[in-house]
This record gives sequence, C-alpha cells and structure tokens, in this order.
Amino acid sequence: MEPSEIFARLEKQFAGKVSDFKGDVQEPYFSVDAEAILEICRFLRDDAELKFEILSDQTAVDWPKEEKIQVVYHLYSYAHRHQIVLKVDLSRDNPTIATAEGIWKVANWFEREIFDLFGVIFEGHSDLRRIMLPEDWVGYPLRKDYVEQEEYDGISTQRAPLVDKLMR
Amino acid sequence: MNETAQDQDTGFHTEDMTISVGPQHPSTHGVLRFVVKTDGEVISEAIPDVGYLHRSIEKIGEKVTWHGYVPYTDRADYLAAMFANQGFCMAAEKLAATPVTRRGEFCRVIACELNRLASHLISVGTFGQDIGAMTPFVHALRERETINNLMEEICGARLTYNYIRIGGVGYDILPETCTRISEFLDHFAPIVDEFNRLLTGNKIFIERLAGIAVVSKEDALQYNLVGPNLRGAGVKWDIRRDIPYSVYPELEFEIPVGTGHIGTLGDSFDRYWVRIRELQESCKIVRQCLKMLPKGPAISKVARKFKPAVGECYVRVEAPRGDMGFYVISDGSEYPYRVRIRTGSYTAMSIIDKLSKGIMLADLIVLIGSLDVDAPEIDR
Amino acid sequence: MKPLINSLPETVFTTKVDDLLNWGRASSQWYMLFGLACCAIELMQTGGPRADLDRFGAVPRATPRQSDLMIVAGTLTYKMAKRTKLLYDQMPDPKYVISMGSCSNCGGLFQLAYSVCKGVDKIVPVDVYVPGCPPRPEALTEGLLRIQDKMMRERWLVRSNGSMEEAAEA
Amino acid sequence: MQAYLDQLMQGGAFAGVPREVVYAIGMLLAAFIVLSAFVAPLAGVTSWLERRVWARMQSRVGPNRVGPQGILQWLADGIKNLLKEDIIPTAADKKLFSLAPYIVFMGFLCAFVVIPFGGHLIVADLNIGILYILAVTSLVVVGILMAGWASNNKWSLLGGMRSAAQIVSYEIPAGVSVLMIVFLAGTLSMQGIIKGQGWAPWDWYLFHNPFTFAGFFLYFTAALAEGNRTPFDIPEAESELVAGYVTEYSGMRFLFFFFAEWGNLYVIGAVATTLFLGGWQVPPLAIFENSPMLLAVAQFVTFFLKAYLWVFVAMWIRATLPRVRVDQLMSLCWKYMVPLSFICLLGTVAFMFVPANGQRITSAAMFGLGVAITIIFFLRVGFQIRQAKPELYFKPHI
Repeated sequence: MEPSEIFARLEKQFAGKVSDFKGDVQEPYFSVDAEAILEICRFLRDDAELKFEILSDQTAVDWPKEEKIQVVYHLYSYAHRHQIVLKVDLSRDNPTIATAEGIWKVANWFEREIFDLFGVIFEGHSDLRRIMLPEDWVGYPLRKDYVEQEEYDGISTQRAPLVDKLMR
Repeated sequence: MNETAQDQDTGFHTEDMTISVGPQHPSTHGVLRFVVKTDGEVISEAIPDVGYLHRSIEKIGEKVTWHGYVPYTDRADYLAAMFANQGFCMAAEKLAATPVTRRGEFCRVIACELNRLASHLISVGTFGQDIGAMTPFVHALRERETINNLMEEICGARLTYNYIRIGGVGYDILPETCTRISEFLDHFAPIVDEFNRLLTGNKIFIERLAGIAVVSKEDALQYNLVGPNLRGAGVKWDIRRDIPYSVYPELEFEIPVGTGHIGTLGDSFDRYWVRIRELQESCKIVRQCLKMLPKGPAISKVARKFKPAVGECYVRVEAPRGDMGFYVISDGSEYPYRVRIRTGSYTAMSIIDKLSKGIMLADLIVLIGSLDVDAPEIDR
Repeated sequence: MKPLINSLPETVFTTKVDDLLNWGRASSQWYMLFGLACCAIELMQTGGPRADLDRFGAVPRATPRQSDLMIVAGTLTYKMAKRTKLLYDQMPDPKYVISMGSCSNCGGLFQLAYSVCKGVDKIVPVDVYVPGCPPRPEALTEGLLRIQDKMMRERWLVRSNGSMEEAAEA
Repeated sequence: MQAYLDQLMQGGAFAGVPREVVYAIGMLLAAFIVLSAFVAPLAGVTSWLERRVWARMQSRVGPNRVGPQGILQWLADGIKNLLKEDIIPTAADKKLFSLAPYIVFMGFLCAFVVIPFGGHLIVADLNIGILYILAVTSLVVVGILMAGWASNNKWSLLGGMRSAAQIVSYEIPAGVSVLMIVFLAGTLSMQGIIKGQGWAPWDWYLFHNPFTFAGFFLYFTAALAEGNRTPFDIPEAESELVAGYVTEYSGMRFLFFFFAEWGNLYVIGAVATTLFLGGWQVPPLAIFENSPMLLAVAQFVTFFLKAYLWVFVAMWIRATLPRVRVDQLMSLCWKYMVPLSFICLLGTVAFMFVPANGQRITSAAMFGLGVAITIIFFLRVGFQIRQAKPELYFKPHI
C-alpha cells in the first residue's frame, strides 16, 4: 500500500489525530497526536491491509528551536512490504508519551534508550531505567543543549585543548 | 535441581543465587553484563545490562562533518565495519542525490561480502570456543587473517576500514588483488567443509545446540530480530533481496533459512547453521562480482564540503548481524543534524531476558553465542 | 628480622638470581582476557596463528587472580572505568598494564565523546602504550617484548625503599 | 627402599640411630627426590607438551622461546607463580582456602607411590595397590570442593559443586572397569596385575575378551571425567565459570592445582597402561638376560611411552571436542556408562569359565579387531589431513 493511501485510511479512522502528511520525501511520514499514539499503533499493527508487524526503529530527535522533542517510529510490514514513519511532537520541558511496549515488545529497549539519552518519559513502561549510561549520570546527552559535567565519579572529563577546536 | 514446589512442602528454604556475568567474562565477547538469578544451575532470570561500551557515536555524528563521520561508523560495528560505512554513505548519497559509480558499487559489494565472511568466522569461531572447542576458533582466526590481508590490500586497514566513501569507494581494487581474492575463495570452500566436519557435525556440539533457546516466529517479529537470527526462526527475509540496494538485484544468491532439521525450528543450531551457509553464499557473491567487475572510476566527484539538502532518510543494509538502519537528518549544513544507527544486536539483546528463563547456565552461553550479539553494535 | 629484600648488596650472585627470577617472570606473562572494543579483535588475532603470543609464554587467563598483565584493549567508558580499577586491584603483584590502541591511550577517536574516559592512565598506572587504531598484532607483540625488557631490568634482592617502577628505571 | 636401608644399616652405617628414624628420614629424602626430580618436571613438561601439541593442532607454534623448543616453559611458569603475591580474599574461609591446594596436590602425588614404572621400580608394591589409587585420587574431590566452598566466590562454588557431582559419579564406571581386571588377575597389587599379562599385545587384558575391550574405553572416558579433562572439563569451564574452582587462587596455590591437573593426566595414562596394556612387560630378549640395568631401563621406557600415549590422546581430545553440559554429563554416566560397565563386569566373569583354548582364540580375534580399528582410524585421519590441504594454510602474501 502506498504511504498516501495509508495516511488516507488512518485519517478516515482517526479524524483529527493524524496530520501533516509529507509524501514527497525519501520516507513519507506524518504526525500523530501524542494521546492517540497507542490506538493508532495498534490499528496499524492489527489491520489486515496494513499489518505493520515490525517496529523497525524508534528514536527521538531534539529540535530546540521549535521547542520540541520528536519521537519517530519507523514501521515496516514484511507481509505487504510497505513502510511508514510516524512522528510525535512532545514538549521539551516535560516530554511524556505512552509506551508502545504492549504492541511491539522491542519497543521496551528502544524506549529505554530514548529515556536514557533524551529524557522522554514513557508512561506505563515496565522497566524505565537508564540503559547506556550509569544510573547516576546527570543530563540527557543527545539533547542539543547538553552540557558535560566537569567530572564523573572522580575522573575528570577534560580533553586535550586541540580537540575543543575541532568540535562543532 | 529445580524443586521449588517440593521445597515448599518440606518447609526447606532455598535461596536463589545472584551472579553477575560480565562485564569481564570470557564468553560475553566484549563488555556485556548479565545479572543472572539462578537456582543451582538453572537460570530463573537473566537481566542484560549493557552500555559498557557506549561511545556516544550518535552524538559525535552531530559534531563532525559528513565525510569525517565515516571512520566513526567503522567503530559502530568493528566486526562488520564495511556495512556501517555503506549504510551511512548510502544515506548521505540519498540525501544529496549523489550518484555512485558502477565500479564503485561492485567494489563495495566485494569488500562487504569479504567482511561478512570475516564477521561470520569470528561469530561461529567464538561460538565454538564458548562451547569448549578451542581449535575451530583458532582455525577461524587463521582464515580471517587471510581476509585481513586481502582487506589490507584493498583499503589499507585490517579491521576498521574506512573504505566506502560518499560517492563510491576510497581506493580501486587492483587486478592483482582480484586474482588473490579468487585464489582465497578457492582455498576457503574446502575450509568450510573442514569446519563442518570438525565442529558442526560433532555429536556433543549438536546436543548442546539443538532445541536450546528456541525463538518462535512470533517472538522474532515482536522483538524485531533481524539477519541470521530472524532467518534462523524460519522467516525468509533478507534486505539484499527484499529491499534491494547496490547491485545485489543483479547477483544470484540464495537466502539460507532455518529448517529445524536437527532440533526445533528457531533453535540455536538453526541460527548457527544459517551463518555457516551464509559463508558459502558470500563466497558465491564475491565470485560473481569479480567476474562482473566493470571498468571505470571507483568514486564519483563529491564536493569536499559536502552539504546535502535539508531532509531525512532511513537506509537499511543487511549487515552480518542483520538489518542495520541509518536514520540521518540533514539541516543543510556541513554537519549531520542527527545520526541514528539502529543495529541488529540491540534488538537481539533485548530478547535474551525472555529466552533465558528456565535454561541452564551453560545454555546462557550458547544463547549469547548463537544470537551473535556484539557489544559495540548494542551500545554504539 | 630484616627482610631479605633490600638487604643484600649488588653482587654477581644477587644479580644472577635476579636475572633468573626476571627470566621466569618475563617468559611467562599470563594476560587477562580484557577485550573492551575493536582492539579486542586484534588481541584475539594476536593470540591466533599469525602472531601467536603463546610463543612468548603468554596465555590468556580469564580471572584476574592468575594474570600478570592487563592488556586494556579498547575504549574505556566511564561506566567501565570503575570495574577496570576493580579488576586491576584484584590482580596479584607484580602486575603490568599495556594500554592498547589510541582509545585507551588518550581517548583517541572518541575524544569527542561524552561517555568515554580519556585514557586508561587516569584509572590505573600504565607500563607500555601501544599506538594504533587498532594496533596490528605485530605492534602488540612489540609491546609485550617491551614489557619483557622492563621486567628484565627490575631488581628483586637489591631494591631501594622506593616503588618497583623506580627500581626498574635504576 | 626399605630393603636398601636395611642393607645399609647392616653394613654399619648410621650406627646408634634408631631404626624408625632412619626409615623416616630415608623415606622423606626419597619422597623429596621423587617429587623434585620426577613428578614436578613430569607435570611441567606435560603442561608444556600440551601447549605445543595444542598449538600445532591449531596451526600455531606454541611456547618456543625459553630453552630448546620452549621446553623450560614450565620452569618459567613455576618461578613466576612463586614470585606472585599470595592473595587470600577477605571473605574467604582462610584455613580451608589455604589447605585445599595441598589436598588436591596430595591426592595426585600419593598415586605415584604405587605406579609400577618397572619390575623393581616402584615405591611400594602395596597388595591393595589399585584400591589405594582409587582411594587417594578421591581425595582430589575433597580438595576441589573445599576450594570451591572456601573461595566464597559464586563461580568457584558452582565449579566445586559440578566437580564433586562429576567425580563421585564417574568413580563408579571407573571402579567397575578396574574390578573387571581385578577379577581376571586375581590380585589388587599393581605388579601382580602386570605380571598377569604378557609382553605381546594379545596377552594384554585389553584384548582378553570383548568385555575388557569395552571396559578399557569405559575406564578411559571415566578417568578423563575424573581428571576434569575435556570434554568433561565443566568444573573449570573457562567460558562458563571463568576459571571454576580456581577462580580466586593466585600464585603458588594456583600452581598446585596446575601441577595436580597435569600430573593427574599422567596417572590416568599410567593406570590404564597397568590395567589394560601390559604395563612394563618387555619381550624376553637375550640382551636383557645378563644386564638387569638395561632391562630396568627398557621396562621404564616401555611403561612411560605407553602411558604417555594416552596422555597424548587426552590432549588430542582436548583440542578437538567441545564440552558437554552438566546434565548431559550426568545422564551419560548414569544412563549409559554405569549399566554398560556392569554388563562388562558380568561378561568378564562369565568369560572366565571359557576354557583356556577358547580364551586364546578370543584374544587373537580381539587383537585383530583392535588392529583393524586402529587402521581404520588412521585412514580416517589421513583423509582429514588430505582434505584439509595443510599446504594451503599459510600464504602470507595473500
């Protein structure tokens, strides 16, 4: 099924909850309301014509200028060989969204990583702990405004002065 | 040993033992850690703890230029550096609509498939070592050494290649190298047979693998297993064939799937056997590529200050550990806005918690080995 | 009673005994399996047929208690740093550390990273630094030979009150 | 030994010294000489040889830097380990922790007392020799269990438990296989068992009847399991249990375990040789008639080589086979090897009623079978070697 058809179908089913379809890019995507993400995901997985049984990837992108953190879902269907990208905009101050763990189990770890690196809180997640970084780490490093701590656990994080120049 | 019910009857109190496997443990291949709760030898729970090799490769992507990021992708999966190179370069090319020369594509495929051989050799070799067979592992290292030499000839590096660049490949493959590659392939085919006689056909080895840690098809989809792990569960899915990229549609190769002919469908043996057969398929692909290798430049003209258009894309390549996805966002500047690497080991690692319930401690090692999880891919 | 160490003057006898003891230690360095990242693969290859560290009597041991040499092969993250220190402390004296590869020398390629410790020498004392990203097996073998040289220069029976490092430099 | 001391005393040496003191000092001296001049180098050289053999099978080189072909590697390892810091973990049970290595070492060392290296080359020809060996090698279990428990390390504990279960179980098939030979020989003495056999292979108990033939393999397998050798090396399974029961041991204490492991290997070979392979029996050649010294040397060499053959086989097995799982190990023992060994025992007993002529024919037939098996085996090895094409292995230019 073409992405535009998928979007049309979803728009019919969930009027007002999906928006901003972009079809003329590499991977067509559309936005989803944060509240509706669970039902839309479940519909996408269970509907016989859509059948997105795979959550290929789930990640987040920080957009400080637009004051939002975007959670991005890449879905794929082995049965119909089509894919779609969902994007959910969250506020940067208090990013909270329902967990997709009940729909695709792999979301468990993807969401833990997003929580670890972006600070997005997934409500209803069974095991929301830091995964990559130590438990006592301060800050969410993949946010654009992340500032490194002076030292961690007594080890200074200072680097060679030349390197600072190379950094963006 | 697992007699909790009886314990309750007799009022005899037993306690679970909590063992920390890793991060420094011989069979975790790098720095993984499992917090294992066991009742004697039987595991009741194994909780993976990753992140000991979290090198912030995604964050570095936002700090260095597009060209400058290619070496970092090497380190995102050092066993299969070529694939990470290719994934990132394909994403950049897609965003900037840069063409890749035809010779460049073939060089890429040759290098990638050789790398797949090297990666699978490490995978099956260390698997054997975990089960206690030391010799196959060293034999695998010996063959890998030859591949490393070939790689050195192709791109000057043994492990972290930085060979595939945006627009093509860094260096052309010389005709002498082509002869040596085909010589190596002639030599390698009987080695696979020898490996099978030494390890695969061994009764003890089969007993250890068959029926252990079965991944059902549903679980494989739910946990998004990819690559040999998915194919071991009986799903015939290979990015090279199903979402074709590069010149793979022109090449003929089979996709091995697990059949469960020894134990259950989707058990450790199936996953292992898929890898062994992929070795042979990769040889086949390289042979075809060597025959079809066209003339022409190896790399197309790419600006030094590479600035793709604003946009985003998601590119998949079939790495040895399965679907490696690159989600790259460009804001039109010299630096990527966001690079996200989605790897096969990460999802494979998440299933261990589920599979490890009720197996024995020795089987945990088999499970880790058969899923071929790789610390850098998990942590990035 | 005065301990044997530091008690004898440097004579032919003591230096010969030292040489014997050092020969024993230098020809039997059991290294700990401590692969962290990319360099771990080259470490494996070094133990493999091409370079074969076993020639020098160097065999891998899985437990720190029986190892003399820690080859820090790869990137050391902050999460791992604590454990590296612990493992180093668990090794019995005399112990040596080879820092293998740029990452463990100084952070290397991952100087830019937020989670990588910029050099293993911030955690444990390092005897030999092997450069490269990753170093070739030949380079690591050379590093091992340097450690052997260092061991051979050490003096056991004649030793000042200083540390072993000072004695080695003497 | 005792006779020699008596002789000396009668000659007037050690006048005025009580007899017991002389015996004790003499025995200690002998033990010291045997220990430092024979057992330690034997275990050490075995460890070196294992590394070399292993390396060659893996197309590596193996230790070759110290001494000719690296033969002094064991000495370097020994010196190194002597100089290491001796760590006793704070949480460990100090007494048991320090005692365990000595018990393991003692268990294997005591076995050397009754190993007959030649017609007269034996420390003590106890009349319960083989029983004694079974008894003292069981000491190893105690030591290993102690080590596992006292280390206060979960890996050690698991290793110790596995080892105890394994050794105790495999004691049964090993013991029953030994019993077969005891029935045939009618004696428990090691020398007696050897004297019951002849120098020719068809006079060995190995080829005595089909049941002893099977019994030999049962014994060898069970002995491998008792010695914690691959494929039964689960107590120290490196990839599972880090280093098993020796995880917390360092320096000298580890060295004792190390020596015991490789020394045990030789004990396994020696016992197998004594029981099944005719021990030190050499052909009655004319040159041995007049020179007992030459005879002793020939006997020693024969025995040593026969025993070492099985050490080599154990090394070969270690380089080839993967490791079994702990439950598979137990089911192999209790479901297959124990019943089989009892069947073999009953079969041997029944066979003792076969008249002598029949026994001789069976021996010859069994010898033929053994030769045939050996030939098939080496043909198979030759096939593997040809298939492997070793000449292609090293081409540094590609």
